[in-house]
Amino acid sequence: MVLLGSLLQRLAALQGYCGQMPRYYGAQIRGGATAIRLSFDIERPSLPHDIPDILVCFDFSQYHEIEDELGLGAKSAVLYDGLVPSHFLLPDTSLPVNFDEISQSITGSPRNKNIVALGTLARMLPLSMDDARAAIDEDGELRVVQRNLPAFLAGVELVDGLSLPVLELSPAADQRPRVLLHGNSAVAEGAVRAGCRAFFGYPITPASEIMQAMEEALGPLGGVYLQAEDEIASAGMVLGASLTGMRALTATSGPGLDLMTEMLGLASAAEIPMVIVDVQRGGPSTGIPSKSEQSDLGHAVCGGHGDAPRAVLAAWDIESCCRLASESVNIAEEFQTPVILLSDQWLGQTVIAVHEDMLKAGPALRQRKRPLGDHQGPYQRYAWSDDGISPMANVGDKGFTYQTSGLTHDEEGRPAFDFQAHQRCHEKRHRKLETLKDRHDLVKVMGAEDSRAGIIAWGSTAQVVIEVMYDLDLQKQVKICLPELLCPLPNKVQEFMDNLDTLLVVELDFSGQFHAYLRSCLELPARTRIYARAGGRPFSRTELAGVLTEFADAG
Amino acid sequence: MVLLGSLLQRLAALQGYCGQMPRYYGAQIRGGATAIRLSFDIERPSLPHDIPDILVCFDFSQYHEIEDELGLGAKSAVLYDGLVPSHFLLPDTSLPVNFDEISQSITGSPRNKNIVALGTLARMLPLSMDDARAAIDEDGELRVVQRNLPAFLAGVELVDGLSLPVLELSPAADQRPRVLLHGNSAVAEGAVRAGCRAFFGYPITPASEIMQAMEEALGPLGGVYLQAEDEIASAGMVLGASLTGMRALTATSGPGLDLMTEMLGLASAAEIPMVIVDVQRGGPSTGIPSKSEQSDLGHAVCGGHGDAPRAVLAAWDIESCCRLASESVNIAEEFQTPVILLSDQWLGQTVIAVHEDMLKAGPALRQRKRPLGDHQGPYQRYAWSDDGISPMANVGDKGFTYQTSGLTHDEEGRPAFDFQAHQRCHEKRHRKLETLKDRHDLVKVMGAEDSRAGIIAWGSTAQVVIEVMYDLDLQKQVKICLPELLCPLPNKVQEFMDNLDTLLVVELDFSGQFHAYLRSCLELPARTRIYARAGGRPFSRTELAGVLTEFADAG
Amino acid sequence: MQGNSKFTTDLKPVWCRGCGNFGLYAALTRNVFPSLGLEKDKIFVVSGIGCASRIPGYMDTYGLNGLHGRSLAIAQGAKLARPELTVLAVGGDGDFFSIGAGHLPHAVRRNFDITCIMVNNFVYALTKGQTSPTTPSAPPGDSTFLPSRSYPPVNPLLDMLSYSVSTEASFIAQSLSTDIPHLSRILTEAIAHPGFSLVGVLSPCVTFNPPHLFASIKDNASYLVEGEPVKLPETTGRNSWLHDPGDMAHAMALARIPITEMPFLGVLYRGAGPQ
Amino acid sequence: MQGNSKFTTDLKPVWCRGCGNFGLYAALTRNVFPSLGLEKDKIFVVSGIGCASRIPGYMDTYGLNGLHGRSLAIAQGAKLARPELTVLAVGGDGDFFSIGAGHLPHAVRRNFDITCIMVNNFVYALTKGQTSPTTPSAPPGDSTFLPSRSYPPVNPLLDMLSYSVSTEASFIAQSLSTDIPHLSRILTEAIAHPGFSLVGVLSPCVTFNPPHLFASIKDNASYLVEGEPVKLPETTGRNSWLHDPGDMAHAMALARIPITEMPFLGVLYRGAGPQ
Ligand SMILES: Cc1ncc(C[n+]2csc(CCOP(=O)(O)OP(=O)(O)O)c2C)c(N)n1
Ligand SMILES: Cc1ncc(C[n+]2csc(CCOP(=O)(O)OP(=O)(O)O)c2C)c(N)n1
Ligand code: SF4
Ligand code: SF4
Ligand SMILES: [Mg+2]
Ligand SMILES: [Mg+2]
Repeated sequence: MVLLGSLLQRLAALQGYCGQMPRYYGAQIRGGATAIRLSFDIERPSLPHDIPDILVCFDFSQYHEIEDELGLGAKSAVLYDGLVPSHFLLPDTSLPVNFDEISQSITGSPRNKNIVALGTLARMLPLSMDDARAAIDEDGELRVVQRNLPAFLAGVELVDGLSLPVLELSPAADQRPRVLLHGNSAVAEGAVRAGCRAFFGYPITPASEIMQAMEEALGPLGGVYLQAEDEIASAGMVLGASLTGMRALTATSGPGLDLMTEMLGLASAAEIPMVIVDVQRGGPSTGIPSKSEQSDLGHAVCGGHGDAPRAVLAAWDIESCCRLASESVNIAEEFQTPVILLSDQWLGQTVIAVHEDMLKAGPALRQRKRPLGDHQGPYQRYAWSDDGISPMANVGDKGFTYQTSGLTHDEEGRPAFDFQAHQRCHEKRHRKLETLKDRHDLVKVMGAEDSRAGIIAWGSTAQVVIEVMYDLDLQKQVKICLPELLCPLPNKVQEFMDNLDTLLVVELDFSGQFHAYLRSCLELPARTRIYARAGGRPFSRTELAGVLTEFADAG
Repeated sequence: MVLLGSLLQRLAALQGYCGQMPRYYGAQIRGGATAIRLSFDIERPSLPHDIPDILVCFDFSQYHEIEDELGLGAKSAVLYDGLVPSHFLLPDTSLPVNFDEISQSITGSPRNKNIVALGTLARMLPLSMDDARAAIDEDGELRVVQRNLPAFLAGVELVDGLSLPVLELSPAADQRPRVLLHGNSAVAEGAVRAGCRAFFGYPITPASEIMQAMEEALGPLGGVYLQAEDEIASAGMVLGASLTGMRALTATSGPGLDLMTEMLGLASAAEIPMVIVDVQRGGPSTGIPSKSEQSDLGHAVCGGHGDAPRAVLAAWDIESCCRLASESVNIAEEFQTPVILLSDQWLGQTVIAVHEDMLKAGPALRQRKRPLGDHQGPYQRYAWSDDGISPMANVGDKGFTYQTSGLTHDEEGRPAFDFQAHQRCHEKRHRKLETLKDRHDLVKVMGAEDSRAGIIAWGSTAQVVIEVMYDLDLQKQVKICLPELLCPLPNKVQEFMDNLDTLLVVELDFSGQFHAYLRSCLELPARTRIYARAGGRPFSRTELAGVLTEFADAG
Repeated sequence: MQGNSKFTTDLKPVWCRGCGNFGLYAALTRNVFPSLGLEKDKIFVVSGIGCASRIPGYMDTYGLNGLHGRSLAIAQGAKLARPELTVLAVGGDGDFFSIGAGHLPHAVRRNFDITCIMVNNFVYALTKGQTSPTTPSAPPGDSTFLPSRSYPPVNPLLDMLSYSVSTEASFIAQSLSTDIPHLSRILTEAIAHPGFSLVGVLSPCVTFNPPHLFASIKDNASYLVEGEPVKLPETTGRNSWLHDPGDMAHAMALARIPITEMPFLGVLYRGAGPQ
Repeated sequence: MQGNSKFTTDLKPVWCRGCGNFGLYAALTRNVFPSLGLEKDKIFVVSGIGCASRIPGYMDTYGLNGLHGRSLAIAQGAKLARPELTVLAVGGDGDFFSIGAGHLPHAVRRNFDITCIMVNNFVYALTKGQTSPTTPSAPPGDSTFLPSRSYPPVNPLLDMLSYSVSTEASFIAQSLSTDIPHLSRILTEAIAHPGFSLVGVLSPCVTFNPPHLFASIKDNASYLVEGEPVKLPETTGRNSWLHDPGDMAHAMALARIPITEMPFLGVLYRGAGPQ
C-alpha cells in the first residue's frame, strides 16, 4: 500500500502537484495492516481531508485494524478487492475490483496489483496520461511501473471499463516537479545543511529513517556515521565527536531519549554542543510505537537530575523539520548546549511532495565561539563573559589543552567543590540561554492580529489547527500562536498571552503537558481551556473543527 | 572527625540528649577535609546553630576547604592543633591544644587524638562524667574509647589544666537513651517496617548507606539483596521481584535516577509497584556529589517520555525519612505504581539522636488489591474499576496467569494498537492516583492559621525554614506549608494558597523548580516571591532569618 | 500451530509467515513445558523488545514483554524473590548482545537458575532490517546481505558463544528453530539445568535475512553428540576430538569457530549449578 | 611527583597517599607520552567516574572526566571524528566491567585505535569500598576482604582478560602500577598499537584493599616474555609453553587462570589493527 501511495504521489509530483502522505500501521510485523492517505494540492502540501474522495482497499479483513484513523464518507468511491465482512456497511459508490486477478492474468503474479491500482487511480484523478507515460519511461524511481507497464495500462482501462468516476483536478500551479521527502529525511537534510558531519544512532521506530538518511548523506560527504550498541553510546559518541569540533547528531524516540538522559546532563554541565532529535511516539514505555503522540515534552524540558538547561525546539510540518534541524545544530554550536528537536511519528513518516525552494531557505550557519590564538595565560575553557558563552577550543586544536568534567568546575574546567563555583556554573549555563528568549522568529503567530481569543499549539498538532482555522474561515476571528522554540520559551509567547481574554491550548497527550509547561512559565488568561487527549490517532480536521468552532463562538 | 563526632553524640545520647550531626566533605578522596557539626537538645534533634559554641580543628590547612559551610563566631571557643595560617583571624577565645602530642605520649600513636578531644569536649559540655565512664565500660560502640581510656581521661583533664570554658547544659528531659541514626538508615528502617524484603542497588554517593543498611537488615530477615551491575539492572530487578509480590526497593542519587528513567516508565505503564529513593546531591551531571541540592524535583515529577504517572514524596527530616519510606512502599503497593521518595545528602548523612518512639508510629501496612480465587472467565490483570485499581495476581500465584508489557494493552494485558485502548490506559493510570490528592495528612501546615502570608518549602529546606520561624518567633505572623506528597499534589496545598495574599517559596536549587512546579498545577497568590539558589551549601539559619524577616515584614 | 497446547493463548502471533519464531514457540509450548511437567502458573517468561520478544504474549503463563535489552535484570529479580518459578529470559541478538550486552556477563557469573534464550536471526528485525552485532558483514557492493553500516566499517561480529564461554556460563548450547525436535531437547535440558543456561537459537528471519543465510547455516551445521567425534571445518586444520561438554577448553575451541563457517548445534558446555 | 613533566597540571591529585593511581600517572606523564614524542594537544584522555577516573584532571592534555562507565563511547566518537588524536579511555574495574560492561565488547570489535586502561583495584574505591565485579569473594566471616554482598552469594568474579580475549581485542596486556618501568613499556606499546588495545593495570587501593591482596599479587605475578617459557601455577598441571603473543589460543589459556592465583604481566595478545 505504501508502494502504491509512493508511486502515485511521485507520478503526481512530477506533474507539479504538492501533497502529503501520512502512513498508518497495524500490529503485524510485516505484511499486516498498513494504510496511507494522500492529498493533492496545487500550492502546498496540505493535509489530506478526513473523508477521502477515493478509497482503495485490498483487504477488508485488515482494514478494521486501522479503520479508526482512516475515515470513509457516504460519497467516497470505494474500490475493493476480496470479500467484505458481512457487518460492514459500504457506501453506494463502492465497487469490487479484482486487482489481484488482473495482476495475475497480465503479469503472472498477484503481487503487481499495486501497479494495476496505480493506473486506475492515475486515471481517476485524473493525471495527464501523456505526462505519466513519459515519466514512467524516464524516472528511475518509477522503473517498477515501467517493467509492468501492461498492468498499469490495464488499470487505466478499468476506469472506462467499469465506468469509474473521474474527478476534477485543478491544473498544477506550475509543472516543475516537486521534491518528495518525509519528515525524517527533512531532518537529516537540515542537519547536513547546517554542517552536521557526524551521526551516531541506534535503530528505533519511528526515528530509524533519520539514521538511514544520515548514513546515505554522510557516506559521500566523508562524514562519520556509526550505529552504536545502544542510545547511551550514541549520545556519548556525539559528545566525543562534538568535543573535537564536529557538528554531531543523534536521533531516537522516547525509550532511547530516556536512556540519553544522563549524557544530556553531561552535555549541559560541561557545555558540549549536541543535538538529539526525538521522533515522538505513543507512550509511556513501549506504548504504541508506530503512532504519534506529543507526550515527551515534559521530559524534553525537565528530564534529568540537577538543573541542566538545554534548548528544546519542535517541528510542526515537514518544512520546519528541515529548517529547525539546521536551527538546532546552530543553537547547539553557538550556545554550547544540548538541543532537543521534537518531531513525531506523523511528521517523521509522512511523505510530502513540495516545491523545491520551500526547503532552500535555511538559516545561516552559526559558529562556535573560538579562542584566539594569542590568549594570555592559561586557556580558560569556561571563562566568564557577559553572554555566558566562553571561547571553546576543540579537542586536538594546536596550542590549547583543557580538562573538564561533569563535576562543578572553575573557569579553567578544574573540579571545584565550593558553593560559589557551583552557583556560578549554574548562572553561566542558564544565562547564556536567556538570549534565546528574544528569538521572535521562532514563534509563528497567524490569524486575526487584534483578536482577544487565541489558540496555542505545538508540533504536528499545530499544523492541523492551522488548516482547520482556514477550513472554517476563522482567521478573522481568532489568532494562533505556534512556538517553534519551546525552551527557553520566547518572550513573544507571553506577549501573545497578554493580549488575550481567552485561550485554547490544543495538544495530543493525555495529561496536558504543554498546558502545564506554559502555566509553569507564563501568565495565562484567566479563561484558559485545554483540549488534550491521548495520541494513537492523530487529530482529524473534523475533530478539531468542532473544538475550534466552539471556542471561537464562546470566545 | 566523623569518629569524634559520633562518639560524642553517642555519649550524649546515652545520657538522654537529642541532637543532629550533619557532615561536610572536601574534595579529597580519603583523609581529606571532613567536618561535622553537632547539636545537643533536650527535646528533639534540633538543627545545629550557625555559630558553634565550641570548634575543634585538627588541621587548619584543610579547614578552608569547607569553612564556608561551618561558621565561626567571635565567642566560639576554638581548640586547634597545629599551625594557623598567617592570614587567618581566630577569635580571642582560641587556644592551641596538642591533641596529637598528647595522644602520642599516652597511647604511643597520634591516631587517638580523637579520643583525647572526646574527653575534653565531654567535660566542656559538660556531660556527667560518672555516666560517661559507665557508658564507656558498657556500650559496645564505645569500645574504642574503653581501649584508650587514658587518652580520654587526659582529654578530660585538659579542661582544668588549660582552664577551658565549661558550658551550661540543661539536664536531659529524661535519661532514656536516644536512638542514633542517619536519614539513610531511617529510610531503610521505614522500608523494612513496611514489609520491604528485597533490595537491589548500585553504589552511589550519598545513597550508598541505604544499600548498606538494607543489606544488614535483610540478611537476618531472609530477604533478597543484590548489588546489581548498574542502576538499570537494579531498577529492573526491583520490577522482577515486585511482580512476584515482594515489596522491593532501590536507592540512588541523580545520575542513577537518570538511568532508571526507562524502567520507571515501564513500571508506570504496566502498573508494577516499585519504590526508588533518590538521595539528591548537587547537579547537574556529576556536580558536587557530596553536597545537598533540591534539583531533582523536575525529573522526579516529569522525567521520562510519554505520560507516565507516578507518586513523588519528599522527606524533610529524619523522622519523615523513616515514615515516608513506609508510606512510599504502601502507596506503591496500594496503587500499583512507581513511587519516588526524594531525600538529600543533608538528610541522608546527618546522624540524629532521637527518642526511640519518634520512629515508632509508622503508617499501617497497606496491601495490594488481590484477585479472588473464584474469578469468572479469564483473569483480567487490568480490569476496569471505579478507582482505577485492578486486582493484581502475583507472578507464581496458583490459578492465575497473565501476560503484560509496556505496550498499550487491553484489560487482559494483551497488546492493543488502537486509540481507545490507549486513551483508556492513560485514564486508568492517572485516575487511580487522583485519590492521593485527598491525603491531607501528607501536607503539614504550621504557624499562624489565619495569616495571609504563607511560606512553602519542601525537603530538608523546610526543616530550616521551620526552625527559623520559631527562632524568630514568627509563628504568630506567618504560616508554613510543607507538602510531603509532591505528586500528585494534594488539594490541601491549593487550599493553603487560596487563603494567602503573599507567598514565599524557598528552595535549594538554582532555577526554582519547585516554584515552576507549583505554578504548573496551582493558582498562586499574585504576590509570590521565590528565594532559590544553588546547593553546595545548605541554608543556614542566618541566611533564612534574613529572608523570612524581610518577607514577614513586607507581607 | 497455537491452540494445540494448554500453554498457548488464543492470540494470533504477529510474526511473518515462515518466521523462525514459530519454531521456538512450538517447541516450548508443545514439547518443552509439557515434557518437564511444568505448571503454567509456575512459569515466568520475560522478554525484551523485538520480534522474538513478542513470545510471552502468546503463551498462557506469566509473561512480560519488557524493555529492549533488559529481560535478564527483570528475570533475576523475579527468580531471587520466588525461587520456585521457572524463569525464562527470551530476546533477540540485539536484546542480549547490543543494548543488553552489559547484563549478560553478570547474569552468567551469578549463575542463578534462569534459562536465557537468545533468538539469533542475525538482524534487527522488528525495526526493519538494521545490522545487529551478529550480522555477517558483506563486502561493499554485495547486496545479498546488509552492508556494514559504519564509516569506517566494523568487521568482526560478536559471537555470543565465545562471549558467554569466556565468562563461563554454566550451560551453553545452540540449536536451530527449524529443527523443532532438537531445539526441544536442548531447551528441556537447559531448563532442567540448575544454574544459568544460555541457549542460542539460530532462527531464520524470512523478511530481512537473505535466504541463502539459513540455507548455508543448515548445510554447514555440525551436530554435537556427546562422546562422538566433533565435525570441524576443514580450514581449521585441527584434529577432531570426542565431544565432551564438560570440557571448557574444548567449548572455547568450538566457540572460536565463526558461526558463519560452521554452526555447532548441541550442548557446548555443561558445568555446575550454583554452589 | 607531578610538575616534573610537561604533561602534568599544577593540580594536586586527590588520591590517598600510596595509591596505585600515582604509578599510572607517573608512567603516562613522565615516560609514555615523552617516549612516544606525543604533543600534549594531540592527546585526549577520557575517563569515567571513580578514583582512577580522576586522572585526566592532572594531565595537561585534552581531558574529560565524564560519566561512570561511558568513557569508551565518548572516546570512540572523538577518535572517529579526529583520527589524528591519541585517544585514551581510562577508568576502574567498576567503570569498564560493571556499569560499562556493555560498551567494551563493541569497542573491541570495532577495533578503533584507542587505548583502554582499566585500573583494576578490585574494589569500588571512590564510593568507599563496595564489591566490584573483580572483587575476590571472601568466605563468610573472613573479614580480610569484602563479603560478597548478595543473598544468595555471587561467586565467580569477572575476569577482564578472558572477557576481552573472548571478543578478540587486538592488543591485550596487563601490568602493575607499582612497577612503573614495566607499566610504561606496556602502555607505550599499547598506544603505538594501531587498533584497540586493552591494558589491565593492577593497582593497589591502600584504603579499601586488604594489604595482603597486593602482597600476594606481587608474589604470584608471572612476567611474560616473548619466546620464553611461561611460568604457570602448579595447580594447572599443564606443561608450559614458549610465550607467543600472536597466539590467541594461548592467550585464552592464560586468561583462564584466575588473577588471584597467578596474574600474568606483559602482552597476552597482539593481533592486527583494523583492516
Ligand atoms: C531503548 C530502545 N531502543 C531501541 C528500541 C527499538 N528496537 C525495538 S526492537 C529492536 C531490535 C530488535 O532486534 P533483536 O533484538 O535482534 O530482535 P528481533 O526483532 O531481531 O527478534 C530495537 C532496536 C527500543 N524498543 N528500545
Ligand atoms: C550512574 C552512576 N552510578 C553510580 C555512580 C557512583 N560511582 C562513582 S565511582 C563508582 C565506582 C568506582 O569504582 P571503579 O570504577 O572501580 O573506580 P575506582 O574508584 O575503584 O578507581 C561509582 C559506583 C556514578 N557516579 N554514576
Ligand atoms: S521480521 Fe523476521 S523475525 Fe520478525 S516476524 Fe518477520 S520473519 Fe520473524
Ligand atoms: S581510595 Fe583507594 S583507589 Fe581511591 S585514591 Fe585512595 S587508595 Fe587510591
Ligand atoms: Mg534479531
Ligand atoms: Mg575500582
